[in-house]
Amino acid sequence: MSNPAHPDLAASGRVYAGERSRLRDNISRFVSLASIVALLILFTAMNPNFLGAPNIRNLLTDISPILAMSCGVALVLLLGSIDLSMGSIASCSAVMLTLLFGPLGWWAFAAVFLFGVFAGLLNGVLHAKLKVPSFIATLSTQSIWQSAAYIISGGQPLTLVPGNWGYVNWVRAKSLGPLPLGPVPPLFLIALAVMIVYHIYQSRTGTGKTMMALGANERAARLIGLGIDQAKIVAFTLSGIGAAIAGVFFAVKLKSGIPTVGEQYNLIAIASAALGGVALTGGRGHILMVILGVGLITVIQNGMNVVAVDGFWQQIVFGLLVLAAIYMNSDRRRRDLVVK
Amino acid sequence: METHSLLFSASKMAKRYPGTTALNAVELEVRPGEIVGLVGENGAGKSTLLKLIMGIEQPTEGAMAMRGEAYAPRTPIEANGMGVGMVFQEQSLIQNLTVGQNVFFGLEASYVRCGFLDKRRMYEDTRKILGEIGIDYIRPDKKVSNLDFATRQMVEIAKVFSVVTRRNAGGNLILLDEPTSVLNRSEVDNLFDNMRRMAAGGNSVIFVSHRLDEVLDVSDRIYVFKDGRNAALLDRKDANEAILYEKMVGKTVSGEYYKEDRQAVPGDEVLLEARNLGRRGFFGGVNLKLRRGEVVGVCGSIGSGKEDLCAVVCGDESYTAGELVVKGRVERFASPRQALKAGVLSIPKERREEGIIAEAPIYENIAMSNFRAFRRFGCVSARLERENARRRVDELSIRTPGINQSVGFLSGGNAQKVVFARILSSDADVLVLNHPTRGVDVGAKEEIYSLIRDITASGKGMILLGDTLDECIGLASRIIVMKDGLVTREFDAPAGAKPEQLEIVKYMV
Amino acid sequence: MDKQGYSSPIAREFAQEMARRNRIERIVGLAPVAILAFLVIVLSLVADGFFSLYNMQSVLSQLSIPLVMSMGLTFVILLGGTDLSGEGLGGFVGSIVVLMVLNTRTNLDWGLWAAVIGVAAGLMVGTISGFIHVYGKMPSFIVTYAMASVMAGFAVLSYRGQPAMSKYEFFITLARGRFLGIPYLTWTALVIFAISYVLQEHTRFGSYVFAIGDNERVAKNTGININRIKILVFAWSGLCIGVAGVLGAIRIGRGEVVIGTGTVFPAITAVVVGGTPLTGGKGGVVHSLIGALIVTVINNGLILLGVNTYYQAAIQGIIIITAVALSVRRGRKVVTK
Amino acid sequence: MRKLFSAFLLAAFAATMLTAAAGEKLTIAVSIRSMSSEYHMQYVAGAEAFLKTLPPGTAEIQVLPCESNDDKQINDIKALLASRGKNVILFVDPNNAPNVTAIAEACEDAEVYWVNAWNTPEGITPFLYEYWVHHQSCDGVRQGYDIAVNLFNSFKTPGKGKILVMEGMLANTANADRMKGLRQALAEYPGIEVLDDQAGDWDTKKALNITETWLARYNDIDGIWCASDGMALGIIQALKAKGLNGKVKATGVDGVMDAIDAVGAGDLVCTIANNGWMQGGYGVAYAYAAYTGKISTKTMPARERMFYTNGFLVNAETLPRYRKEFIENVPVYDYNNLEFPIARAMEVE
Repeated sequence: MSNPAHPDLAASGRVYAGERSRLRDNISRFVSLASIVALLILFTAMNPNFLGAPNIRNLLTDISPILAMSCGVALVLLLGSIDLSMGSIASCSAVMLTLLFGPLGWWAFAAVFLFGVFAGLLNGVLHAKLKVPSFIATLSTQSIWQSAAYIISGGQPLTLVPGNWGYVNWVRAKSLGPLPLGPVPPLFLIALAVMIVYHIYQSRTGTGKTMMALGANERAARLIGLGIDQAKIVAFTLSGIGAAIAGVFFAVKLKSGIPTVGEQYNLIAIASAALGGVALTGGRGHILMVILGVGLITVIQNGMNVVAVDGFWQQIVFGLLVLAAIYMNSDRRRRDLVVK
Repeated sequence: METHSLLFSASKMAKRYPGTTALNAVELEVRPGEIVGLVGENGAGKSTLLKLIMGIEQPTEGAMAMRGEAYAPRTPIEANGMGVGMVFQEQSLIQNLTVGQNVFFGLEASYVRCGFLDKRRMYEDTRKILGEIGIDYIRPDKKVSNLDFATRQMVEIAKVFSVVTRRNAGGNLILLDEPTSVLNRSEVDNLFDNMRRMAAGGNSVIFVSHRLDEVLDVSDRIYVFKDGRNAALLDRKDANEAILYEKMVGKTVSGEYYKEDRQAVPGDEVLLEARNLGRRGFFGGVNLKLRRGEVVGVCGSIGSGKEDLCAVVCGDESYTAGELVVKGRVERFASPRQALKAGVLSIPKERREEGIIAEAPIYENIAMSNFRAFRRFGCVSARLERENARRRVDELSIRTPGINQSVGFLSGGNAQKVVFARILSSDADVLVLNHPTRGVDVGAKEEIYSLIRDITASGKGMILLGDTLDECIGLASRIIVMKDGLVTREFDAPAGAKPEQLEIVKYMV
Repeated sequence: MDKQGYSSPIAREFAQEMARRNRIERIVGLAPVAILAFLVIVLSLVADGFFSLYNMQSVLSQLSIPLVMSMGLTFVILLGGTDLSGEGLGGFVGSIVVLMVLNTRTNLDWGLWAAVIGVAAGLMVGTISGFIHVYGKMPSFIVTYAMASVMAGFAVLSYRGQPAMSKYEFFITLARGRFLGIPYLTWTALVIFAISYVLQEHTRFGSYVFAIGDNERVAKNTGININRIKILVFAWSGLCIGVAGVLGAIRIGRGEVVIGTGTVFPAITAVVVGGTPLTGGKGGVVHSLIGALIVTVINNGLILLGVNTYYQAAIQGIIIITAVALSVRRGRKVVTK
Repeated sequence: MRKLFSAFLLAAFAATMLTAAAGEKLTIAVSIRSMSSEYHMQYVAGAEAFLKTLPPGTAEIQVLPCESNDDKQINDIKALLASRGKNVILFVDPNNAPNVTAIAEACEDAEVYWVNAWNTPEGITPFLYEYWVHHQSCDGVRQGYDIAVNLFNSFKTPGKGKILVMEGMLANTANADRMKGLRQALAEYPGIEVLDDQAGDWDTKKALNITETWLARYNDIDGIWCASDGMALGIIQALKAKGLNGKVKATGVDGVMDAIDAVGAGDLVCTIANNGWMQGGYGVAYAYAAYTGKISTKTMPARERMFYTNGFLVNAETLPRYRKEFIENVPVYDYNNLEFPIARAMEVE
């Protein structure tokens, strides 16, 4: 806060009332699991095919791009910051991938990955070094990458020419070499890998732990000797990579490079991370739990089609279910928690 | 001005925090129209008593009375209602509101007509209130953020005065906690005139300050506090600085308490040297050498610049003059992280705000300053962290249900030990301790002192800002005294030939 | 004691240092005005027709909706929160208002009452959002995001895919008419600005919002009812979105959900570029007026210069990030989230 | 436990919103951009008209709005296919052409008959897929060309003048086709000078803002080529504010009711009624015919699998005829005559 105003008052407000073991933290995680289970039961009751193998495959495919983005933005949310540029980075990546298959072949994936690194790095440097609020920094880079997507694609939605389908047919593979995958699509395995890598990085490396620490108390993290700017830049870079991977998923899944494909996913990814228990004010949250938030939103969207929610009511039901899920997830026990 | 009935009285006041006793059986009486001075070392319980009177915190024991009736406020607003107002050390004005809005914050009811605030009338009344303490040159419509520190302090005093005298002009109690630290001479004189005018109007003032000359100048009676107890009550006419020092300081605690016998003889290798170090506006001309195994104590009152010196050494602030040499290399730290790389690490003063990550578990907090030491195949291994944590918890006898416990839940003393465990787990060899035993129970204090001895014995150097003068003398082998940003005196304090507190205090205050 | 009565040279340096920091703070505070002036000057030189009377009037009428939205958002951001509900709520109010006046679809003709009901609906939804945010202890970002989706659904439901065209004479004159050269829509926006200014400067509510934004615990300890103030802030934001929805419907003469889409983020940008940081406590409605002008002038200028459509978004982003980067306090210890 | 109970309660609340429960009944799915697009809702009305011709209770209609989100469109379709087994037929207006491949593959896997309207990428045709009954489209390029020519000829000196170009959503297939048509027209009319080209994102208020700014810069404009009715209505609002409606000509596409009225009022030179009712109705009819085996994709003639439908160019002259044929008496289509909608076969280059 701008003025410390008699710390005695502030300090007395911050006393942690009573015993708050880490278990109570976990209860809120199981709540989002409980709400998913409740919805699964309900939707299956209404239409048994909901849990049929094809729809499980659909659910897991739909989860993949949002999961890649949500894990990225979850790291940024841990800092207490926000990343609004994921949508455009994903769109730009989808367009690039479609174009680069021709000249680079399999290396196109690497090139798009590097683009994700660069885009995330730019956000991190603008925020950490120039001290521009992350809301504005990422909102501005969103419009920059949106323009880039238009320019690269020449204003046309790009089709992946059949000649290059070879690079993307693995998406529909039903087995990983000898191992039959059943309903699990390859995209989901990659998304899971991203989640696990991001979780390990956040929980088991110095920079990763710094992200959580500085989100909880940046002043203390600085004095403890943690690398604040480095952690911020890496968090935004990983978020950029997550967005690029989501862009690759869109391109590979839709066999197209559409410059506006990722536009709507900024807020969905942030809502998913929040539903997964990541606090928007930073310092609280668990990467592995983000899949619960993403799963919940995907189950809602998919379920509404399976049980034929009337077209006019879909947006209303979606909003109400997100509100209910967040209500059950919010931490109402700590009286002194300031919720902005 | 002797009137028999007391305006305010507090008897057998006690305040115990888990593990520490801040106040113990304290008596205080204030007659109407009287200015009572309150002096004592840091941590003597002065601020705690004011907080109890203001209703910010509730006493563990004891009773208070205001104008003869029982008085137990639960919030500052209740206290204001009963005619008790306080000016805080750190200002509580809202930066973005104007002076008038601040003075009448929360009390605008009488100026509101059908929802709209009659600002003109409010500002007129503000000008009158400011006039009452002689600062009506301040424009009521000016934003507080555009005022300098001293003016803000005067506005805060005017506000408290207006709140307190709202119901009845006389018979109120105004508490001033270190109001003069940012004022210059003319402003201090103006403040004293106002205090005297308030007293003349039948109100009473409790004036807390570390500047004994000021207290002597304005108070009718002076209470001296020591370690949360009444140490002395002196009338103005039979009090002078020497007596006050002597009462404040009381008997020097035996050397054994500070483990004086284990005070290491400093090695000759100079770990850190400050050559004419200074930071514009905060301190200047500091020369000090820190050798291996040596503890250099820095003494001084609030605003003497000692805290800013610590901030510069540990890389939290930059310096604008002189040189800081660490292990022979001139360093200019951009952040505490760079300082840590050069082997300099600090224990901050505000433990909860600056020393620990409250939500993180103990084992993570302990490892936070030195992740590299717990790395296995590129990752920080939780097992190594936990092992180290278990070892440190036993070593420092930290009382905790388990090492997974969030540090936010530990008592003050145990949390401080976690910070020490973090320092020990890092390979820093120059430690900057900023009030390491502040708000820690007596038992934990002793453990920390022997811990400090172990650390110096292992060859690390320490710059220590003692919680009390006594602590500084007891632990340090060299003492530097600072006042208003400048070094006023240096003392050698080898084991067995410790300087007297009296001598040092002369240069401090 | 030196001549000015300071106890030591260090204390005098400290006073000078504080004075210097205050000066910088005030200069940085004026950055948005300088940026607006810079943009207007450059555009009037480079883009022909920028300073023409007609373009000024079209800038003023294009300013009306972002300005009204930013008025409500200013108070929300001063609290340190966010309000995304405009994306759906604006469209909802616009749609139901057109359905209630003389229009091509329904046979209702309630005249100005329709606008009053619309704005009241906005106020109600804003209050509900505030209530859920405060008593549900849920982040305002997520509550208003979900509310935007709900209200967008109700907007489309109101006209079931067949947007109505308004034939209400008074709305048509409002859309085109001018008074003293300033379009009626802009007058409405300026009225909302005036009300917001009075709310901010001349009511207790205004100073309490600043206090809560500055340090919520200090405000709580001075005994003000924080929850009530927060709900009032979201109610006012809902009302402003309602007004923006009505203005949107009047301007395009049709009631459809698109009235609200894409209005929230430019409004938030206007507030932040104007000088109200997202952490709250500083800034105000006057700053947001300047911010709204900056955002509108940028859009207007880019079109006047005939900039290629692909590059417009990028240029807009670069200008905004430069504007904010100029007016940000750097300091070592400054924590920007 | 309280939380788990409230979770279940909430889910039950969501259930009350639902209408049709699943069953063997045939589902006619219509996948469109959004429920708030008047033209796309004409598809739904057409499908409902076809539904009336079937014995009651054989099928019900489910609309899949994708809110211009390409990924959501494919997800919604796949969710539907996975939940309805075989008894579903699908009418799709793809949000962008390149997504057709993924939709085709999904329907092929689910063995569900579907029809596609408007956009398909080069080289991706129904002939490659057994379950893709047909691809119908108005000729977006020709429509862009037709409205341009109509606009140019409406000028004081036909074929000569200055125009402004209001595009739709950048990098959107429908927009790209119509722009291609405009460029062809511009090549044939050298006398036409394009002053500026902006994108209105199919959004009425954005088109209005852009036009207001244009009018401040250019004062000798003859016409504004506009890619959709929605944006055209915004342009007309701006022109009316300056009293230029009628003098500065404008065009639109989609045949939205308010645009038809604008042509009548002389504010709009022309629009093209793509007759969503016919497209939706016959599209679903074809899919239903394939579903019931009346027709087979293997034996259908090429012209029935890829054909253009006629848009109805509505301008001052043709307006009375359009009103008579489509508004006074809503056309009743004989859905058994599947040849009716085919204007001409689409030659596969």
